[in-house]
Amino acid sequence: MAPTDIEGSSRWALDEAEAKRLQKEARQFKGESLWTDARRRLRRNRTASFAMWFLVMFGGTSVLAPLLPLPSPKALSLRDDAAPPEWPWAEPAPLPKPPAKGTAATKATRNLWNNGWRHRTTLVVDAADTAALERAASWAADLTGRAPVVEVHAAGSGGLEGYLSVPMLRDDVPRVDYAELSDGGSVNTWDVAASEGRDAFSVISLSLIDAEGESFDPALVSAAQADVRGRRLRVLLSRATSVEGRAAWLVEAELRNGLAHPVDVILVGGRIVSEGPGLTDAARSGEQSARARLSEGIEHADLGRRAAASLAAAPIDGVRYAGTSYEDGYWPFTGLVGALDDLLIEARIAIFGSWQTGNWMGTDSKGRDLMSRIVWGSRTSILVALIASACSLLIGVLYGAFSGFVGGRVDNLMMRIVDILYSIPFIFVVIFLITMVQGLAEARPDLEIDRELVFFLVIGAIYWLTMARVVRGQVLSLKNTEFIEAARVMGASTLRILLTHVVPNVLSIVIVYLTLTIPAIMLFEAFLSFLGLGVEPPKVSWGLLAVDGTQVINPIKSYWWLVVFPALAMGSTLLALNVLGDGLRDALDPKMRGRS
Amino acid sequence: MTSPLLQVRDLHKHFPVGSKGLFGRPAQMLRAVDGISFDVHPGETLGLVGESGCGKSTCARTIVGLHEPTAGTVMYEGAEISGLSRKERAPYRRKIQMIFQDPYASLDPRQTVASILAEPLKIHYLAKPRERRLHAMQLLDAVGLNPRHIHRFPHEFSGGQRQRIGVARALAMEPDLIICDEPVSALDVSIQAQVVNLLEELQERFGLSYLFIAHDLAVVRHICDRIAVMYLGKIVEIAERDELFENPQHPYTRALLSAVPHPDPKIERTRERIVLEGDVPSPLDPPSGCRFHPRCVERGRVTGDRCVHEEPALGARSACHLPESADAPSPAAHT
Amino acid sequence: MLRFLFRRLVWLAITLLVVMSVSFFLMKNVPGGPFDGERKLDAQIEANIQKKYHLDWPLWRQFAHYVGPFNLDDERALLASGDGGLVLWRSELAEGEPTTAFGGVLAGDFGPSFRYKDFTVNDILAQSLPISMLLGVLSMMFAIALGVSAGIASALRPGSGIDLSLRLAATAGIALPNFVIASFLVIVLVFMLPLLPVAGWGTIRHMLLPGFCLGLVFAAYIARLTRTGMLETLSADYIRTAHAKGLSSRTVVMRHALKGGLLPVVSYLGPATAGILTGSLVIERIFFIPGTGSHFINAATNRDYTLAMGVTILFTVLVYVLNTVVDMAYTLLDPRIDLEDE
Amino acid sequence: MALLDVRNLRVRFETHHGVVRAVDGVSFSLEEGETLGLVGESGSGKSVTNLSLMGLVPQPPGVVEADALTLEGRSILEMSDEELRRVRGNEVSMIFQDPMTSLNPLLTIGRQLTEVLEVHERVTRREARRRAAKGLDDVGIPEPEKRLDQYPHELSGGMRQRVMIAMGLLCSPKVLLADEPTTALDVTIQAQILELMKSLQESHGTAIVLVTHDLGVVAGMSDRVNVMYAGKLVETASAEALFESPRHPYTAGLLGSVPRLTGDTGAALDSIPGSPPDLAALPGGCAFRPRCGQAIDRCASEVPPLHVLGSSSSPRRTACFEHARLGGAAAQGGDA
Repeated sequence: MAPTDIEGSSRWALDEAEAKRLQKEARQFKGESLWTDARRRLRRNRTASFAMWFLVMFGGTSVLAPLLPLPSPKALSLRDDAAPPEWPWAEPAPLPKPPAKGTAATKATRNLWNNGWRHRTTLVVDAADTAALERAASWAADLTGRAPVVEVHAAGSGGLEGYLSVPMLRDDVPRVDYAELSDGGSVNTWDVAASEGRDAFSVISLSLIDAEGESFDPALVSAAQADVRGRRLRVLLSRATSVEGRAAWLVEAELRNGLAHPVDVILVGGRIVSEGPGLTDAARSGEQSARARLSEGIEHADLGRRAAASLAAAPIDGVRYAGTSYEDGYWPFTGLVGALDDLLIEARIAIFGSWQTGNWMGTDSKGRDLMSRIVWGSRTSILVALIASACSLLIGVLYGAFSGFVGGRVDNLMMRIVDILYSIPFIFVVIFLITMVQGLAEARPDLEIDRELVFFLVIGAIYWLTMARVVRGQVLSLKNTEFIEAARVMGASTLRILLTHVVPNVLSIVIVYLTLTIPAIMLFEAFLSFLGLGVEPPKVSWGLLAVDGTQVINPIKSYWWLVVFPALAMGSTLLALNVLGDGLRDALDPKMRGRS
Repeated sequence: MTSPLLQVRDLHKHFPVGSKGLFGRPAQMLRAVDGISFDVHPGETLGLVGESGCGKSTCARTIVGLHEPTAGTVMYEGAEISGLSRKERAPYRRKIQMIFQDPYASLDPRQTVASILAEPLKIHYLAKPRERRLHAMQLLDAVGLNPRHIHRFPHEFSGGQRQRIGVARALAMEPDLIICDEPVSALDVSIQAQVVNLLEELQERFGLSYLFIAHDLAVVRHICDRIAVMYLGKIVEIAERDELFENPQHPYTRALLSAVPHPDPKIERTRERIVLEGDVPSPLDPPSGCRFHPRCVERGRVTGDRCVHEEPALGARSACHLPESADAPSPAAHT
Repeated sequence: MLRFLFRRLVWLAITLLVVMSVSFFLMKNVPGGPFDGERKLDAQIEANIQKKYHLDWPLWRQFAHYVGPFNLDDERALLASGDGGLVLWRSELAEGEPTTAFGGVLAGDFGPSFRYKDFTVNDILAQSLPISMLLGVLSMMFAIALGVSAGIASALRPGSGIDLSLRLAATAGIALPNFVIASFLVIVLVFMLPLLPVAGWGTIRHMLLPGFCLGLVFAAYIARLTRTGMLETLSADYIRTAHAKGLSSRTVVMRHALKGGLLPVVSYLGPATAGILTGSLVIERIFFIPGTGSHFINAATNRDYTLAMGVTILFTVLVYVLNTVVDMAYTLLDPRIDLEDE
Repeated sequence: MALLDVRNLRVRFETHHGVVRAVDGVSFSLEEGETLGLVGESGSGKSVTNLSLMGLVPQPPGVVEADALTLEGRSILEMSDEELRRVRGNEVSMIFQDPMTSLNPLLTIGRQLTEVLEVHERVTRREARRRAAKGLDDVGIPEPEKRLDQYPHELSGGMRQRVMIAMGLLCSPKVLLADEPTTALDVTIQAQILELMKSLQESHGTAIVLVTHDLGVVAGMSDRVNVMYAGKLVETASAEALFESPRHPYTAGLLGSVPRLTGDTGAALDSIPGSPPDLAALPGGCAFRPRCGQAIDRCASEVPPLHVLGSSSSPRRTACFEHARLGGAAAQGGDA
């Protein structure tokens, strides 16, 4: 039973040398797999391929949303009524009065402030002529390392008033980035979870003393606070005090307990003289590195303040610091997507500068640009669809495959449960559950229930039924096909049969039903949002947009754009998904091979 | 006589069917195979014939281990192989292989011919990947297909060619015994002859034994050395080929032989046919006594109602209460 | 048939028990109950309320109280039978004995509404259910009529212009959310061509638009099912036989194809009923129809748990029963199906 | 005048992969009471020929053309839908291969039988039912009255085929088109059905066109046999002559491929090499040439027409150049 009696056998008419030669020729006779065949047939199906291209474009728009020169989807305007669409070639409305000196970015004006894309630092320049303005711009570029967006207005005095805006990216936010420390930040963590009870808050009081007797820069403390906020630690109080005759800052930080991971020490530029509970030895000896942090921290701190501080060095007179906007222009993601978004925003600034589209689809009643909201809303809708369908896929495939493969009474029982879930108005139960969870989340914020995640999971949890049925049917019929029996006769293990025969053959139908589940889930998201149980404002999703549309229907004034555009976007996408799903079903059905 | 390769002893296979209670109690048993015994000797072809539902396919599946027998044993070279675990059975898997009926369903549509043919070797960790491909080409060559086509997919072959691939797959592990489950029933006449010839050629070349299951008596006569006739889960007659065709003993065998139309109008128009009445009874509720008695035309020759009450045992040749006779009429040999 | 009904009943009981217990225990565990109003209540009042609604009881007892017509008010009965106090039926209560409890879900009593303090859930249901039922039946009739005729028209000329446009319309009907369609129709039919009233309930004219909007999605599904079913039967061998018998095309379609072609539609009616109930949540809200759906949504957002649970349980039973009826109707249409074989 | 006359029948299907010529120039005629066998492998166009005789080829994608396709002198191709309807099931009826799917599973046997009578003969329901029961009785179904109220799934395969035959014969048609009537059945049941068809033919005098791939069935049933290959008629002869001395290499190969119940078993079967051609991409010339052992150069370029061989008393024709060259000599040798 050694393998040799397969190899060296001379019983074959075709000897090995000849076989090797033929093997090279065999490459010319490569067959066409069912997948290739399906791809070809899908391409030939014009409606389906159109739908596919449409969806690719739509998905691209959604992913590349930060790149597009759209107004901010969340910046409010002080207008009190929804504005109708304006034609792309229409004259822009005259600019409102520029913001007064020193006012912050909260005041909404037209182009720049209102629609600020993430953070900007803006300097206002009174310049005699364009050349002076250009000098100012190049100075600002040197100062910030980034070319400013320049807007010019005629000043009342006959001169020019220029707005030099420098877009600020993630790294420009005033914060201290310890991770970049060169002299090693190993001491700057302490383990909070180790020493605290679960349900109590504790206040850690830390006094920061300037070791050399220098005075502290208040900006550093605020930088520390910002950072603290980012770390889920809240600074309650910071005040100057005196310890051993030296100036010191006392920072009392409220720590939320139960954090399992290490937390960065938030102390900047000082020595720890006393500590509350929970401070470990490692943190206690943090004096040295804290100082190092001090210098690094400034490098990374607020671009706006640096600009403001350098005003004296400006080559021209009349430069004023107008303010810094820290307000996000959209809902930032964290992690990889967030990093990608930052890149896209840089690209947007490089490509489009300050130019952005007008309200081509009008605005909603709060003055937010509708087109932008549709694009950004698609992100939410896609996210819901992806997470929920992944959830339904997981449950459905596992349940269906298990039921089909085990068969018999287990299968009977499992499918009966599916039948029942199918036939009861499960959605009522789900809505009931969602409200419960929302109630729980509101009442017990300490449980940190991620409501959106729960929402996604719940949707996913009810859309697995069809998938389970389909997969089970396929597995059941596959289980009895002769090629699976052949594999069994050969002695293949169940796992092997599953992986090499069942999965590839079930995959196509799973893909089809996935394409059909996604639109169903998007529809359900819209349905729940409509009922006020889904995504919550100020976040935007297509469901919410559609709700906005239906809510302003009245006989007196027609806000048709609020109904038409979201409906068009949603309808065409869902239609395309359905058409693509149907097309895939035809293309992947081996029975349809050879037919049109 | 050489010692038998395969011994089947009193094999039973019953399936629970029918209405189930709230929590799934089986109601009835379908007696697909109900106590059959036979041997297959090295180098021989044993035919297993019968009409649909007689249990011949179930018998094949039970032998190769697709079903667990309800009772009885299957022995290979004297060692019992029924009831073994998958691992224990592995060495015998290589020795007993199977060819299936439907050339369209028996090949995984998503695998290339190369991977279909390499699969048995992969499962048993034989040969290296490169050698497996060479081996696949040799197999294709052996079954009369172009070895250059190993990268093609099953749907790119015709029905006859696919059945050849199925044969090649069975050959891949160099088995001693191949169970052929209606291997030519789904094929056209001209293709059927090709595959029958191929099977005979391979048998000679590799010294194979076949258990050949079919409903077409003419094919069975052509390829088999011995033939067992099944009716409702039982073997009613088993004999050497020429014996069976020239001198069939059991009334059912006789009826079966007489029912086969001859491709010759002269014979067809003159011969007498035994036309059985009615349909095959359900294996859920087989008739008492001799299972063939409700349709038997020679029942009158047995005294009393022995046929109704007493089940005839399989004697040297047939399972019938009638005495065996040497001069029984053979409808087949009517020329 | 009896066995089938019995099995269905057992499954219904299991389903209900699961639905009720999950939602009941969740509801009890969610803080911010119905009486956590804007202002803090006096401790005494709170205790009274607790007592009135038996919130001071252990959970299992509250649940048993909610589910069944068990006598849990009578402490003596409980004591007398040890902890098997559940066995006493309410009828065994002495005449005139004061009771603040309700009959329990099994007795068809869903208890008091937590929000509408003067109403019981039953009151609200009695008032709103007929409206929802009327709307549901109307839209179902509409969905079947439109869906089946569109499906047949499509299937008789596959590939034709009619077929393509009907299929596109069906896909659109499935793809678009019904509230979007409703908004369009309201703009056009109510505001632009003032043919129909905008909202409310009462006359036939009030029902047309909501019924249409609610039924549209299901009409689209039914049209698809009919088309596929009809195409499948029309290509069946027995249709060829029917043509070979010399039957007219009309007879072939009406007598031989239609029955088989509509079988998938019949089995879809069960899920469709559930879908219509779901859809009514939205439609009733858009058109300000005082149906059960509106109450359910209000209850869900206001945490009126008893009302929400009452609606959920009622609709579960309703849909379940309808499904069973549909399954039994199916056997009348298809002689091959044997319910005992399930 | 022949009962059924077919001259140069052509049926093609226009698919996305090209035109499939399912039937290409088939001619034959059927006399009263005669049984004509139509033999070929799958895809040879025999079933389509049968369907086109009744106007049942789906159009589109099918296109049916013929120089003549007449039933008792009336052209079937030119009939209106109404006329065609009156012919179907009445003058010409049909039995299909699979009795499982050919009966409507949702209607009772009785309903499916009586509707034939209701359409073609103005009879009352009661009368229709009586005749349906008699029809079932004629085909040997026990308890016909009871069967009328049963559904097809309650009957066995053989019974269902009997029902199909009863249905076909209810209006005493002149022609019965049987499309592989016994292929789906077991041999013993096949024997029953064939016996039944023979005896019914004798009693009703119906002409039968029997489409099958089973040479044994043809041998037993038919008077004359047409052999089809790739949509063309390759040989036509009386059953005796055909089985005695097949002239076309395909016919010969087909007969050689069939294992016999008698005679020597030692030798290998004379199989035909290769597989049937793709009808959408036929080779030029004779379609059988790639599989033919006797092909000559001419076969590659020209399509051989049907040559008449033999005497006028037993007309036989074959579409092969080789036999045309041999001419009458071979035919005489064979008939002698």
